[in-house]
Amino acid sequence: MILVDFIVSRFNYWIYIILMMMGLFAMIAKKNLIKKLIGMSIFQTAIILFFVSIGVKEGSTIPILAHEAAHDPAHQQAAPLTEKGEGHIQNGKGRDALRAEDYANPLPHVLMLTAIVVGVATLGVGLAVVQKLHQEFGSIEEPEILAKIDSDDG
Amino acid sequence: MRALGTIAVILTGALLLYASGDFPAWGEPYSPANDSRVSRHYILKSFEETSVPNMVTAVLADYRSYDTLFETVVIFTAGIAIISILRGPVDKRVRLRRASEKSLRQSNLILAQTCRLLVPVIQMFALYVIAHGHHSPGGGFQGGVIFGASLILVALSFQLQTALDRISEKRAMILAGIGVLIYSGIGLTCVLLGSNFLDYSVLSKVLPLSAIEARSYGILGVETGVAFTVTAIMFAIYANLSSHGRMKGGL
Amino acid sequence: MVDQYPAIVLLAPFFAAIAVSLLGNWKSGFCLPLTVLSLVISLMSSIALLGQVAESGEVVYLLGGWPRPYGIEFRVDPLNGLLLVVICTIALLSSIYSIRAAAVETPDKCPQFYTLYLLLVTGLLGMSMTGDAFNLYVLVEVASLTSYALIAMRSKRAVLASFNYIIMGTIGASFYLLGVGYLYMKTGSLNMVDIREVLLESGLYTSETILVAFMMIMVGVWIKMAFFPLHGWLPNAYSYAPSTASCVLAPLVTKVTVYVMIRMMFTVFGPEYVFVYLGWSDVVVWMAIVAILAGSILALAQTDLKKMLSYLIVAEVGYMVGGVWLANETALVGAIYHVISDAFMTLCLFLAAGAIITKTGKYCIKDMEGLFRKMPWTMVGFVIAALSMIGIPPTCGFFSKWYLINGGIEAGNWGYVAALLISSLINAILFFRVIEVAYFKKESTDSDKEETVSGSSGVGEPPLTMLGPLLVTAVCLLLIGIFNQEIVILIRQAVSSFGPLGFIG
Amino acid sequence: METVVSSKPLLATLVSLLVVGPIILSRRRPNLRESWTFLAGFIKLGIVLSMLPIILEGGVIEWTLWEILPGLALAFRVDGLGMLFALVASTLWIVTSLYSIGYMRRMKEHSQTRFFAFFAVALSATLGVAFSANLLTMYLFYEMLSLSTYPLVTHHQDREARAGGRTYLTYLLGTSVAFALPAMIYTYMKSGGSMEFVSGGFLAGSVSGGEATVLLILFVFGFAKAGVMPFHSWLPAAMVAPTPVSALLHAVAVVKVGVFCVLRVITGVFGVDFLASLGAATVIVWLASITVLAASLLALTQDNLKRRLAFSTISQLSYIVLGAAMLSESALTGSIMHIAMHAMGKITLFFCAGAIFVATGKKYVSEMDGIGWRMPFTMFAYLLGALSIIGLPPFGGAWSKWFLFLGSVETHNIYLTLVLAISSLLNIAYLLPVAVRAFYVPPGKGNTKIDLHEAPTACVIPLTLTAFGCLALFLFPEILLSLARLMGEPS
Repeated sequence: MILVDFIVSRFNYWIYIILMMMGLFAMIAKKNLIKKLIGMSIFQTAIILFFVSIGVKEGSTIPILAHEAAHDPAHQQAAPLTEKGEGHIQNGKGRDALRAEDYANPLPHVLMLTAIVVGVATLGVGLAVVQKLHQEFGSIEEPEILAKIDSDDG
Repeated sequence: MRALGTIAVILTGALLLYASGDFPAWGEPYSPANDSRVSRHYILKSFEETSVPNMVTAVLADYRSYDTLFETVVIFTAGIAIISILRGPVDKRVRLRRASEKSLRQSNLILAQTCRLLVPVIQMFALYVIAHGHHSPGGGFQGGVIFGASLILVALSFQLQTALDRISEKRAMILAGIGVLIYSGIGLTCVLLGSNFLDYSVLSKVLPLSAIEARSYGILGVETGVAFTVTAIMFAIYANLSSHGRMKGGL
Repeated sequence: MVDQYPAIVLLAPFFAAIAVSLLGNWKSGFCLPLTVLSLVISLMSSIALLGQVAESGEVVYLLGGWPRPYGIEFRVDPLNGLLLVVICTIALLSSIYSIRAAAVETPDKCPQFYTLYLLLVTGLLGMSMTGDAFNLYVLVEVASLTSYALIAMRSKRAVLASFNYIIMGTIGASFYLLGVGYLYMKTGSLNMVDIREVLLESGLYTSETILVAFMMIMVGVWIKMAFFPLHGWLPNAYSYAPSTASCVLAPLVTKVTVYVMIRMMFTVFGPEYVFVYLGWSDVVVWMAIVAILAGSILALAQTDLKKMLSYLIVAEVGYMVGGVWLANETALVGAIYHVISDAFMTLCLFLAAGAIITKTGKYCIKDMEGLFRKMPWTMVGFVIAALSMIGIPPTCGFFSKWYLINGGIEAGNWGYVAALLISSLINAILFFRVIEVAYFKKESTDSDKEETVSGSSGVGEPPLTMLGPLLVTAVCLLLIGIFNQEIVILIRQAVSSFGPLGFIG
Repeated sequence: METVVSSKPLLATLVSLLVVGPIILSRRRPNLRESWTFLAGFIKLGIVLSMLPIILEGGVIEWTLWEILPGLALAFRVDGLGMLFALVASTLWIVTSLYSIGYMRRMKEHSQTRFFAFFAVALSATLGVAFSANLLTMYLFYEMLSLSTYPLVTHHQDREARAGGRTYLTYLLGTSVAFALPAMIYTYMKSGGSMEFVSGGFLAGSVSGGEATVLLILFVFGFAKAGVMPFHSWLPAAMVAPTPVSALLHAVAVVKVGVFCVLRVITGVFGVDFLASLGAATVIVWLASITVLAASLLALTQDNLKRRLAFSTISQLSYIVLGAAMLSESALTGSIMHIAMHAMGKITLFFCAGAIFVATGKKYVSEMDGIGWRMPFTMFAYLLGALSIIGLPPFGGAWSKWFLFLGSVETHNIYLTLVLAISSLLNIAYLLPVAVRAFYVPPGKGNTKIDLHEAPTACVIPLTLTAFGCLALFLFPEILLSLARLMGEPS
């Protein structure tokens, strides 16, 4: 039972590891260059999944202040920085002040926006390189390209 | 290669599995990462310090705006990289004649009309996403991608040339450069105004705003820059990849 | 102005890159002056910055004005201050060199080439300055993407090499990113100094996550720096790249990655974790020994000049990794000094090789007969670099070997000492093989005919823009050697700030 | 003991380096070019001579450039041993320059400018070694010498030169990097950062007996220019060089730098007393003895005159190493003096070999029948040189042999005395037959008419001078003796 709990409570990590290994295997073992790039994409996505899942908090919402909360003047002076889990000091109007538990951790999202962009950029460059290889060698299979290079040399 | 791949995968996988026993459980609100000083500060203080309700935007374009600047640069680099890779030295670029309106008429009627209807809507939405990044999910990257998609839609439903007539690849690259320049220019303005790079609060010296509002407007400014770059590069990447860098034919 | 030096160092090439991409399409004549000008500005402010750091200690520059750990900061200590100067100098020298070579090798792509070139330099400068673990990843990617493109600009085999580099580079960078993610998960911070504080305060040394984070980051940077046996991408990538690109890639990319490794080991995890808690230094040093020997022996098997030099980089990476992991101050100083001196040595060799290849069009070592007669000054530069690689005083190669061997003996690791000596001997063989061919005339009977043919094609000294940087670099090799004391004092200043290496005694 | 601070040692070293520029610039005017060489030679000799009185009075001259490693400066220091060597090298450079002009012009060699330029660099390096104050400075100039002589050795740039040059560099560079460098670094670490040569050594007490033995062997093999077997093959290989190079460099400068370094290490690094207390030098004694005998035997089998002389040089170098390793005062004096005596004798022999080649194109001993009457001056000089090497009075070699014998007796080692005796007999066996053939065996073919066919005057004058030099050294050995004695004195 404990074991099941252990596994279930961390299922996000299992999934990311499995995805990542699939990607890694494709990157190393596949001979088709496009497949390698697909592997690369899966690999990077797995990492994004991992990062985003760090930032999840049970029962929290997206890290955007609700409109009222944002425009409530009370917030702007009150809500001193509070320590662990004690962020719910009542203010004059009886509404909950900002609580860190209510919002998902924004930082992983920010980081992953960057990682997504990097992934897209790398994939784009990778595809361009494969296209160029296809123009030069007429193939996107690594062994065929290598054979062609050898025959050019010889 | 296969054996090598298997070994690498098994080793890495085992290593990662080994560590995952030590991980906090899924959704744990008090895990070290979620409950850290940094994360709490972002959630609790970002509105106070930047007057942007969307914390992701605040962190992205203000606290970590230097990161985001280089993120934009990565995109920009990718565009230039793809052009420089695909354009062979042998491949003399012929100056393409302006495609006539004929190409528009020639294509499928339903396709053409649907596209005509959709593109403005997509673009409107893109602008909304860019501008509303302060208050809702969105921002320069997301909006830029949507805007780029509208251009790609044109290229897909007509011909690449049709889209290129509207925004040529050269112009796209200039647009991309301008986007990065807007971003970094705002940062440089901060330096010139006597503060550190990308410290938007100092913009209040020249704008009729408080230091905190200045941050918010600074963020809007850089998001616009990001949107320019992303739009242009998305289209440039599509144009290059779909035509093998020859800028004609396409899909 | 004074407190903006870190920003100026980085922003000068950055804005120049944008300007080149915007103006270059309009008039390609702008590219080169802008590049050179920006690098001169960058060099001057990096020197000023180094002076500042040497005088008053670490300089911290808060980007966006946000304090640690909320924002991103530049932290410049003597270690990366030196590295900044090295990067700027090398970038400047190879940009001058590129005037002719770029026009020959990548015609019609002038603006793209220089934009990528400047962005690469920006990325490398950023990598060395940043004090944020995630920001480092972004800049690594900027530097990597530009290098992929610069390598793939040439046709045929360079493209395949570039593809392999993309795959390996992405694996490396992603491993690094994953490691940073693990660190973040346990410490909740991305700032390097902050991570270390949290690690110490929360007693996280025993955590498996931190262990795996460390391993991931190390493997990631090892892939990026081509540490044997993860070096597969490097030789082809560097030898088939356009010579201007390889002149800036080969000296800098691996060295900056070595710096990243040092930064990660000593600033983020801390020597007490790496050496005292983990205590793996013997294993890694033995890996480095294998790397040194394998790199040297593989270099011995090459017939192509640039490929031979590329394999030597693999061996040199072994020197540095070994020196860092020997876990004593002398060796660490030696390794850092070697980062600097090897950057210049590699630059000098690649500049010379590039000049030879552009002038003669020959790649193979055996085709280089009589080069001493045809291009004596180029060969003078080559010989000085070769002597430095072998380790002949008073070139800088001798002194870096001196410190490294000293450190090896201090650590009692005789295998490392032996590996250094063997690799020096192999270097001697390698370079004298080239020098011998270049010094002697062709032996074949139809030499006279060849002579007239090559004479008519006018193989002579390369233009001054190629020769100048080469000779300046050669002189730098001597200066770095002769004034090694001054550099070492700065390095010691940085090393002492890492805290006790806590291994011996 | 008086210490004078003066930049003279630096100047003496640099003079010939500075002249390289003018030599290259005046490459189109050979006469001007050669006059630069002479100018530098005389200035150099002048500076060296001007330092002589201070040294003879027992003083030393020091000059420190700057600290290059912690506690380790690029520094010069002149004492008796260095002075003696510098004196020999700079005197013979002038003589050799004259000889090279005659040789090179007559042979119509190519790239004469390069030849003279690198010759000057090599001389700088030689003086640098002679005057260096610590191991690092010495190592620096040692390597500089190896590299600057490579173009000289391979001057002909043909297949033979390529092979010879390859062996030459492999041995010299390889051993110095593989043996001398680690030994030096280890010494540096053990001595606590000091590598200054002090009479009496600085290693005493900081290394154990085993370490000292290993270090000593590493140094002796590391300075392979000393030609101790099994690292001797570079010297015969270097004989592909033009004769002036063989004469000055491979009889005087390069090889003597090797033994000089060994002497320095034994006296200045370890200290004679320290080595004696450990018995560490025994290995070197036997290595040197074996080299003395084996090289002499090999010399007997050589037909090429220059190669024969090369093996003779190897054997004679080991005398010097042997003398130093015997650790007795007389032997040390003898071995220091042998640097000068052998230099003078051997350079004469090489000059003669070159002169024969210039005049007749003959390289092999077996071709030299009856040549003595065609080239009387040359062959007479050869005879004098050979007798000096063999060690017969009234020639310089007699003195050094005398002290070496004395030393071997002092050490009560009968085998060493035997080794020296046998090798002297072997000297006779391989050197004299050349002269005998030249004078007594009639030329093989009919050509009975004896016509005088000497080498160019520029060749004959130097070899006559050096031959009489051998005589002079016997008659006036005082200066050399007192310089050599300076080293033997306890500090």
